[in-house]
Amino acid sequence: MALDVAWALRWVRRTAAVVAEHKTELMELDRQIGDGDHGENMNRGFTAVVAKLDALDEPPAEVGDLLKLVATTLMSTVGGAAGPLYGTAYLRAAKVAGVEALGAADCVAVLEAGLEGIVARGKATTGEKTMVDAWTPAALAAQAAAADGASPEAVLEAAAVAAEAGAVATDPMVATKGRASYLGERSAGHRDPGAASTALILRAAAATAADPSLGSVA
Amino acid sequence: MALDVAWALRWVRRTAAVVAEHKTELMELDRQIGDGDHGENMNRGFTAVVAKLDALDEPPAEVGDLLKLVATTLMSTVGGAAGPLYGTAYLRAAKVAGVEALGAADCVAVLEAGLEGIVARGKATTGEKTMVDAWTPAALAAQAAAADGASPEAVLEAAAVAAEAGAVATDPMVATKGRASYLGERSAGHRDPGAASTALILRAAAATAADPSLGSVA
Amino acid sequence: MKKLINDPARVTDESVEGFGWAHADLVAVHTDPMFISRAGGAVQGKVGLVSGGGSGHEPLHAGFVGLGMLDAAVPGAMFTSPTPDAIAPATIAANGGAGVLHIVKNYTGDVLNFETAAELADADGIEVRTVVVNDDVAVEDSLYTAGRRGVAGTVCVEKIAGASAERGDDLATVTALAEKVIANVRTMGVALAACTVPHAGVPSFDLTDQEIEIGIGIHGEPGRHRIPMAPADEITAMLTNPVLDDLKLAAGEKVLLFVNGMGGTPLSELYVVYRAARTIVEARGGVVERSLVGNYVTSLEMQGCSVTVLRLDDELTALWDAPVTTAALRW
Amino acid sequence: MKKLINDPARVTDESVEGFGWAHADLVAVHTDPMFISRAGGAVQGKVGLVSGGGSGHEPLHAGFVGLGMLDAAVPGAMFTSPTPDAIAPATIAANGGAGVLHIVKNYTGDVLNFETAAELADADGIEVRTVVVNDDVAVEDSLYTAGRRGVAGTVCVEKIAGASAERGDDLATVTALAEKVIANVRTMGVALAACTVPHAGVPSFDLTDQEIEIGIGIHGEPGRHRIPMAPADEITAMLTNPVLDDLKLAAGEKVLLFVNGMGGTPLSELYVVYRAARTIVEARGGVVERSLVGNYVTSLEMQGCSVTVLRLDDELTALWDAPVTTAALRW
Ligand SMILES: Nc1ncnc2c1ncn2[C@@H]1O[C@H](COP(=O)(O)OP(=O)(O)O)[C@@H](O)[C@H]1O
Ligand SMILES: Nc1ncnc2c1ncn2[C@@H]1O[C@H](COP(=O)(O)OP(=O)(O)O)[C@@H](O)[C@H]1O
Ligand SMILES: [Mg+2]
Ligand SMILES: [Mg+2]
Ligand SMILES: [Mg+2]
Ligand SMILES: [Mg+2]
Repeated sequence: MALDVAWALRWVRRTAAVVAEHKTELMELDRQIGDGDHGENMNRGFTAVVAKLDALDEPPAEVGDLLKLVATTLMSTVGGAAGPLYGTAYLRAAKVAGVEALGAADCVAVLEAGLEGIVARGKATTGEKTMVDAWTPAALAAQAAAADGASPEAVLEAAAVAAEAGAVATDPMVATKGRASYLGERSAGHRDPGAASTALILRAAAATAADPSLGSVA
Repeated sequence: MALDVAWALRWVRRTAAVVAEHKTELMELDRQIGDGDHGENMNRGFTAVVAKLDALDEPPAEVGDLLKLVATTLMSTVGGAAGPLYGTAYLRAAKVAGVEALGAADCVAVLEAGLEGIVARGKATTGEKTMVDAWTPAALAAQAAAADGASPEAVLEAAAVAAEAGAVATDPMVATKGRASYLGERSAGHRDPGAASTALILRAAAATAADPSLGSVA
Repeated sequence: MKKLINDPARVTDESVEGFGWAHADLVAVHTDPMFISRAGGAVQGKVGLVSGGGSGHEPLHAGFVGLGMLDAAVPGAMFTSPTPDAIAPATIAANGGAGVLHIVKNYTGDVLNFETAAELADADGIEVRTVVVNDDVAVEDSLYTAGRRGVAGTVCVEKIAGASAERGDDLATVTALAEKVIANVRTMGVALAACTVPHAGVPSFDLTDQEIEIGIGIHGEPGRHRIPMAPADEITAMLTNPVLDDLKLAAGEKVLLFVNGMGGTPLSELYVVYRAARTIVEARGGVVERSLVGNYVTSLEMQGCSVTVLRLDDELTALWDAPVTTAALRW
Repeated sequence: MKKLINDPARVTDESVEGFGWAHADLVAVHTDPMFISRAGGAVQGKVGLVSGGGSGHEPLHAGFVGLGMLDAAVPGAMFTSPTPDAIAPATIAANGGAGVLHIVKNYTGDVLNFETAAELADADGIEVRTVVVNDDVAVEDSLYTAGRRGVAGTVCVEKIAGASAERGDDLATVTALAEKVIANVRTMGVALAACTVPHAGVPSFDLTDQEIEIGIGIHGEPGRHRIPMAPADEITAMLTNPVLDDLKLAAGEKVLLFVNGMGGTPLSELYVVYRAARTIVEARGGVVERSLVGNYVTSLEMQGCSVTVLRLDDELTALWDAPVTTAALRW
């Protein structure tokens, strides 16, 4: 199955559904080491994205066009730290997705571009207990899979697995970026909410790639 | 035993001790239908009275002088509604206690004068769920006892018993005076704190009259 | 009970001392007996304004001492009206030779203590008039009861009478204007959570997480009735309508709309209530000419608010707008 | 959770609408995107001041829009920084042709969103400078972290930069003065009880009745450490000493002492803390020249306070004293 605009639409809708489903979980994570709004912020953003999609008369021509719509919508509705960070991630990803369908190499490029966007804005590196700790292993795993000649679906699956592992790996970390850094040592022992939402987003990508029924409008 | 200044001193000290002992109880009663400070107010007042007594080089000549000291001290330290009310009660009582020792008739006069003072200031009548509902039966019982030729001690005992019954009788009343009146019907089912403190004061009078060991400085 | 205090018995003293240090340009604090007067002392030839009452309602009354408002304030113990031996010297300190007006909130304790103090001041040859504020419509009024409580409307009385005195009106005029405000101001309040008096250590009443108390006073007394928690618009209607009914506000009449916080409610929520109250006032034809939103007559950290409406005419509006320089109100 | 709100999703909109109605003489409220600007609009030739951040800190920032302070404020959702599409138009509305200063509290979200907005405004040919307030000494500062938070000291920056802009200083001068305040202001806070964000419905952290949280921010984040409840004087020392140490205050230096309430603490307690803080400052040789006590940078109904010290010189004192006419601060 091609990772075309139809898939991208399902990916985004699926992401919105999953974020809504995990809203309280993300808020609780943020309540532990932040200010408790991450679930609310992400849900507000993706709800707005879906509203925009519903309003489209015809789907965008290229995957990149869709990602750009997601980027601008998140930037103007999410707020907080996650808004500009995810917004920039989708924006950079959009730039390298000017195709009708993503091949394995495109998937890697999209993930790398997204990561670069987040790092460019947030100046965080791995180990600082942020979404970077989910994005980085995801991008690396995608590269490796693609190098082994994996299919686009398999590349996304590898990325999702790595992102999920990366999110779990933030548990023991002491935050040095973002709101959690104010807690110093007390931030250890909690999962970073942004890393958790990143895992949800990338899992949604892999799941919709593997199962065409997921994310289609009911 | 004569109800002289020595007794009056013991009465006042005993009152202070009893009020301190029942402070939280009086506050809880006031919390139910008022603003919860009656115990605090009374305790602040009688603590100040005792301090004044301790500072005296020689005891006052007449019972009235002592009651006047109590009156002015309560007025300037109790505050709230109880301050001026009890202050006036003791002031009026002092006027009719210009003797070295109270006889049965003096006891009746003191109680009547105290009641008149409270009514003059507070304009309450019986049944309005105030201290008047403890003072009134006390004064009436004292009159009756004196008419039957009872001893001063017996007159005070009759007054104390009646005051205690009067306080209990305020439970079902709906307050129409004082802070409790703001509660309307909801004030029923609670004892009036001022009536309760009146019962304590008059019980202390009877108890110290009956038992010379009570209220003497430790 | 967790409070930023040292000793419950000293909280009022320490708080007033801190207030005096923070606002030395405006006020002078006197200790035993404790009262607060204007830094400059009495203004010669001006009618003096004195108010007071139990502590725990800050910024009332000390926060309103200054140009255009009070000349002296007398704080009692927490929720306990002050004693005559403090009110009397405050009255003397406020006297500029033109007499003194006592602004008393209608509570038996306040009324009786100010009454005695007035007698004492009178004995010193000071002419004292007294007005009793009773704006709380939650309490049924009657000749045979203690009558209505004085609550948030007191701010309107102190501001307008203060402006009258400041412009040089005589005692009779200042008193008449204070009475005019009292005749035209009404208030009703709600509590979402009770407050805890330091020396008591327990909440002044107990509310579950699903209940609110309608018709509360400012001393943590329970209210008239208890209802299930409701949206702000509904609660505001329960406060605003009785106020407007009691005022018999006619369409086209101008008003001051005052939403007062009880101390523990965020400002953002007070503006939500203001929005709802204003919508109701205007739906009934009232014209909101002036507004006040904030914590002015509080009940320690109680959560809740009250809605006050003052019927305005040009004279009252002008006096409300007159300059005021106090710790809590200035323009 | 009991709050005077209707719908958690609409509380900010309704609150800001109410604010606009209550202060129509001072501000104009714009909706989607939502921001508050001066009633008169931008002042031609004057440097514009724009600040903003998550809601729930009222009166910050909207309460400081007006003569002598801000030209526009941008409220985000509760505790969530606003988005560039709201900050940019606010910046344009504040521009009087002399450029605009963004006053940003140091939170990743605020910094990033204002950054993007500045780029957008710049694209419209508006010169934008940005200062980042980071006065919270509870957070260890370092090149490798998000750095210190911006908390109550923001009021000092907005007041003094506002006075500078109002007297006609150019963008470079206004920016330099804002930076000077930031370099000389420090704050530390404590929470006795957490607040509850409407859409969350649960307290932002859990404290027992015997614990307090030292070093909290203004978004209900937990603090640096948790200690047993203590008397106000001890708690105040734990806040004031780190502030003075970090400021390296020398004997004889003049300061502004600012005790800020977090929203749910009675004013009387804030004055008890002010008294304790002032005693400490003076014991260390500091000279308290100016004071501010009240709820200015809040965290909804959180119980607690913060102590802020600003080192003053004659220029800063004069700018602090300069006239200000806003909903929350006026003299
Ligand atoms: N400098 C940064 N670089 C990368 N990610 C960051 C940075 N700062 C914060 N984040 C991410 O943002 C998440 C918090 O997002 P959110 O709660 O929506 O914003 P806020 O912290 O402003 O409330 C964190 O969990 C973290 O993953
Ligand atoms: N008008 C009145 N006449 C007689 N007693 C009154 C009157 N008003 C109040 N009281 C008494 O005062 C008591 C309350 O005293 P207290 O709590 O010390 O003062 P406050 O009500 O001002 O807090 C009531 O229980 C009642 O017995
Ligand atoms: Mg957050
Ligand atoms: Mg009482
Ligand atoms: Mg009382
Ligand atoms: Mg946030």
